[in-house]
Amino acid sequence: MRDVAVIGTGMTKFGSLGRVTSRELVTAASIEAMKDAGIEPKDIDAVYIGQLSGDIFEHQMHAAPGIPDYLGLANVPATRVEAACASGGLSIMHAVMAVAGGFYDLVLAAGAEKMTNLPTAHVTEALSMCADDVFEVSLGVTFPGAFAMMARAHDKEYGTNAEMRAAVAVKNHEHALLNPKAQFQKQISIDKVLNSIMIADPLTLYDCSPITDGAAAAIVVPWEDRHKYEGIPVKVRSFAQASDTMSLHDRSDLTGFTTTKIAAQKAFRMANLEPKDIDILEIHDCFTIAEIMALEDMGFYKKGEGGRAALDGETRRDGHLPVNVSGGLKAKGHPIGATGVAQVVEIANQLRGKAGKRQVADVEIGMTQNLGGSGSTIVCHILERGD
Amino acid sequence: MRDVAVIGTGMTKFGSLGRVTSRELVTAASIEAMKDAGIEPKDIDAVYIGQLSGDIFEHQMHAAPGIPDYLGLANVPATRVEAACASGGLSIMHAVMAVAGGFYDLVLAAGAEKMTNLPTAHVTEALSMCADDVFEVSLGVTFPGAFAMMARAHDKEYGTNAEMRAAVAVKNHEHALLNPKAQFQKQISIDKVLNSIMIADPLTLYDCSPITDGAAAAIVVPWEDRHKYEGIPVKVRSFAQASDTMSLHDRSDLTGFTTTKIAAQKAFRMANLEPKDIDILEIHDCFTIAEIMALEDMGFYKKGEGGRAALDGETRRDGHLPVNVSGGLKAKGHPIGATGVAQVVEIANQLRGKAGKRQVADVEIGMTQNLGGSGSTIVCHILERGD
Amino acid sequence: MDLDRPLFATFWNGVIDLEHDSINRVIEKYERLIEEGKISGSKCHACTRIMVPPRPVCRTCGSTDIEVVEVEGQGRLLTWTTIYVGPPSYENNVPYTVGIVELTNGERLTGIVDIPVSELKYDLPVTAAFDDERQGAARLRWKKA
Amino acid sequence: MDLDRPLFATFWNGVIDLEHDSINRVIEKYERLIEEGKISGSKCHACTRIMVPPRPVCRTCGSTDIEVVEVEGQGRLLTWTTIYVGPPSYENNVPYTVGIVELTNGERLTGIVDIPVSELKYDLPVTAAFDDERQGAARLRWKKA
Ligand SMILES: [Zn+2]
Ligand SMILES: [Zn+2]
Repeated sequence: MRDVAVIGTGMTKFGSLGRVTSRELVTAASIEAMKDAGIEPKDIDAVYIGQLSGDIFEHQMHAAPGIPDYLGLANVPATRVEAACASGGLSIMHAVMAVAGGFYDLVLAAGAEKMTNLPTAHVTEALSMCADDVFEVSLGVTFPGAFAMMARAHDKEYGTNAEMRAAVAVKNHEHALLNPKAQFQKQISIDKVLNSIMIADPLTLYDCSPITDGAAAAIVVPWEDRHKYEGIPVKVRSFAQASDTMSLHDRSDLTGFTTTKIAAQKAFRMANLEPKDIDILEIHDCFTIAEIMALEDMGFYKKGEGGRAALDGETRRDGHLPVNVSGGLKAKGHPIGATGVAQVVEIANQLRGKAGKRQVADVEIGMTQNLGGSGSTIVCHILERGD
Repeated sequence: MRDVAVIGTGMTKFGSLGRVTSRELVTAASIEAMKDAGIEPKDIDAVYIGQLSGDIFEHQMHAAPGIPDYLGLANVPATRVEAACASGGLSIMHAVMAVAGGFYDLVLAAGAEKMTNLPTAHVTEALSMCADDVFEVSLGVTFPGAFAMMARAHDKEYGTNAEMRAAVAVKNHEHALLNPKAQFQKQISIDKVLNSIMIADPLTLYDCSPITDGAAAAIVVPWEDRHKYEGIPVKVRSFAQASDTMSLHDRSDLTGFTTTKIAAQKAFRMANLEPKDIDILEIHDCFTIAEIMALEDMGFYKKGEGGRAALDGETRRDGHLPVNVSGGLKAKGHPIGATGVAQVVEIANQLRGKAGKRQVADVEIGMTQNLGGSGSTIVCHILERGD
Repeated sequence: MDLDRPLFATFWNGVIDLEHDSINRVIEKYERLIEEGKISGSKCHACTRIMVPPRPVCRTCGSTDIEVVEVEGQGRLLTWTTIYVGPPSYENNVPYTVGIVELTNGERLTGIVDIPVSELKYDLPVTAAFDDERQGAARLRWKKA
Repeated sequence: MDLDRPLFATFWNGVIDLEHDSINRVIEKYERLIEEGKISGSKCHACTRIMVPPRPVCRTCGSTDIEVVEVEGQGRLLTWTTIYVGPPSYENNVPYTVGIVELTNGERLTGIVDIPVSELKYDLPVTAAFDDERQGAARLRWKKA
């Protein structure tokens, strides 16, 4: 198994992008990533794309071959991977596996979603389909609803409260102020979160990530080839994927995700690292409670300490463990298929010193956690600044 | 890169299977494959599934983790791959890559679709979404329509005709008579094909594969581990994937698929084999013309000879190159995501001498060709009987 | 397709009579029983565990020797949420509450909670009821025990 | 969602004014021109190739220096089919004919063929026309030249 490097990253503006296809968005993000790496389309050996549902959102399936097509490449293998909101993480992971396994020497890993074509109720319906249709969705369980039930279980067990959750939202919005590609560029307050409309009790509008259009892309090559390309490479220290039951009610613990624990432990083991070695994190904060639970499940905080950490500012950009400096899903936006790729893009850019105004000083090792459905899929990556 | 073996296969009955989820279908096919290999669910390291669209057909996305969940496994990585009707081929290929690359030691590759929930017009709409939505689908181009335009181009260039196409349908229906899991068990005649209702001129109803429910599964392990399991192993000699433009009009040749040529050539090169070395073929005959074009593009016949070959019986089970002995998509049925897996299942069973009444004698090397959209994705595998 | 009516509500009322039907249709069996006002689970004949909802393979021992059997619809409320933004199929029902209930046999099941929000609390005893307006698994409602 | 009306027909009529919009919105540009009864392609400023329909990257030279320009709507019919089973959005139109046309500049484009089937033949000269009943790319129809 070869070591692997990320040598280029790209991302479109995230937001409500109007009349445009996800294919055009991926093309734009890919061009940016290729320019970053100093390569041309013809250098690409294979393409992966993470996408939740072109069919529901864009009346377009079979998204993968559309990408080499639009990049002016013919005949390059192109594969779509889907695991709900973890689709992007699997795109990166399969690109890494394809290079690590020696199958290809330069792979484009992309992710995209074009969600704002549909009204909110229909997006709610589409996202709910990532849970168990028969035993959850048919009974009216929504995606926010599933996380709201977990939030209530977490509150009972650990005394987590709405203010702690709100602190996550406030922090991530504050971070997004420094990210010109983030969907939101506005400061919010804890009061604003607490007093915004209720979506699924106890989660309010500002506990939830928005509906977003956008794409992200990364270029992956063998570590030994890294100096053939421009810029500072980033080494992929590890990758890990784990699954869990589709239905929440089939899991013994409702206060966190066993999947996150397993995927994080696998990622730490493969990299021979521990939580204390991680300088910066991008966490799947589809809802504020998700960031809290992930930090606990990954081993960065004890169970019940994740909410306090946000309230105390420990996970702010200037705290001792910066989390979601990009703005996270919460404020950068959450174009489903793009999210897992955008997390790796942010960590890679931070490690390469290319994060602009939000650059965190002296970060060498970063980690991502990408979640699908109500935690039925988790994908983690650990990245390290290379030489 | 390690050599890889297929050591177990499973498949549900294909047809209109009533009130059942694709998840239950995959579970049934997987149990059959595990029993065939003599393994238990807990032996599985990872799962791949090919599926076109759980969202459109079953109101269920995120199909992958539902499989280990239903197999009573927790936490095993599970990934859905989608490339239209080539989704199943990519499921097999990614399982093979995952084992070949040393990432996992026992992978379940499955594929499934549950299509008969929807009326025909809606299935037509869903399948059309695999072509370019903006420049083809919005103009009323259907999946049969795209192949009909290619058939007409092929007719002009090579004098192929309706009778030759019908001979493909007659042959594959005849083969399916010996396959108890095939959707159709009825003999048809050339006249019946010619006189059935027109779907997209010149393709009639019997030129088209049906709407089908079903699932298939295969168990993939390192070649060096093959004797740990029951039964005769099958060696994966090669795998190959290629893409093409989404729109037919963006391709210079309308009488065949450049993608098929490229994927087949890659597969032959990787296996160090030539067309003359192949004893048995499973070809993506979503439409009769597709089988004709594939046999030409893969190098088994010169351009323009594929139709004559069917008419002359050369590709019958008792001909010198048996093609689609399973009944093919045409008569075995075409549950989209299952198809590419079912092709590998058929070839593996033939090579292992487990094909029941339709067993072809003395077959050692077989090949599959799985097509997505109007040829925007092609996946080929070459398999060989092991020791 | 109409998102207002979830596709999966497309019921099939025919009879499958395949020569060798190896598919354990646990969902259809659950839905047939819920039409009779019964909750069901899968009983493993190898280790006797009953799982709710039913599944085709035993999570405890891996056996596929599974039968769908009726179970008691009594339990306690583990967690719940009141949903204010629902999918189109529930837009006339907002706000509505869903919750996860632990049955007396230790298994858990999600359903609509048909109890005023002010009366909801952790571990509240509940009992299964069935909505005549909906079909299949969507019929389940939790009422006060 | 309603399959009778393809989702992608959801038009967006706003204005994007992003500080750094690096996205080449070739489809929106094509659709804006087709609303004016014009077919368009992408002109590559690096190698001068014009591709129809427009694309964000030149297939010949890989350049992204692409501008959407009007092209002539004249050509010849390469192949066609008459469709008898259509999607719900075309169910009131069956049978209808679609075909691939090679334009005078050598590029190719698919559209509804608005010519009696009995008159269709390979290489028939055709000219672009536009359907006022449909929107966007779906407006294209091929008529006899
Ligand atoms: Zn058991
Ligand atoms: Zn050019």
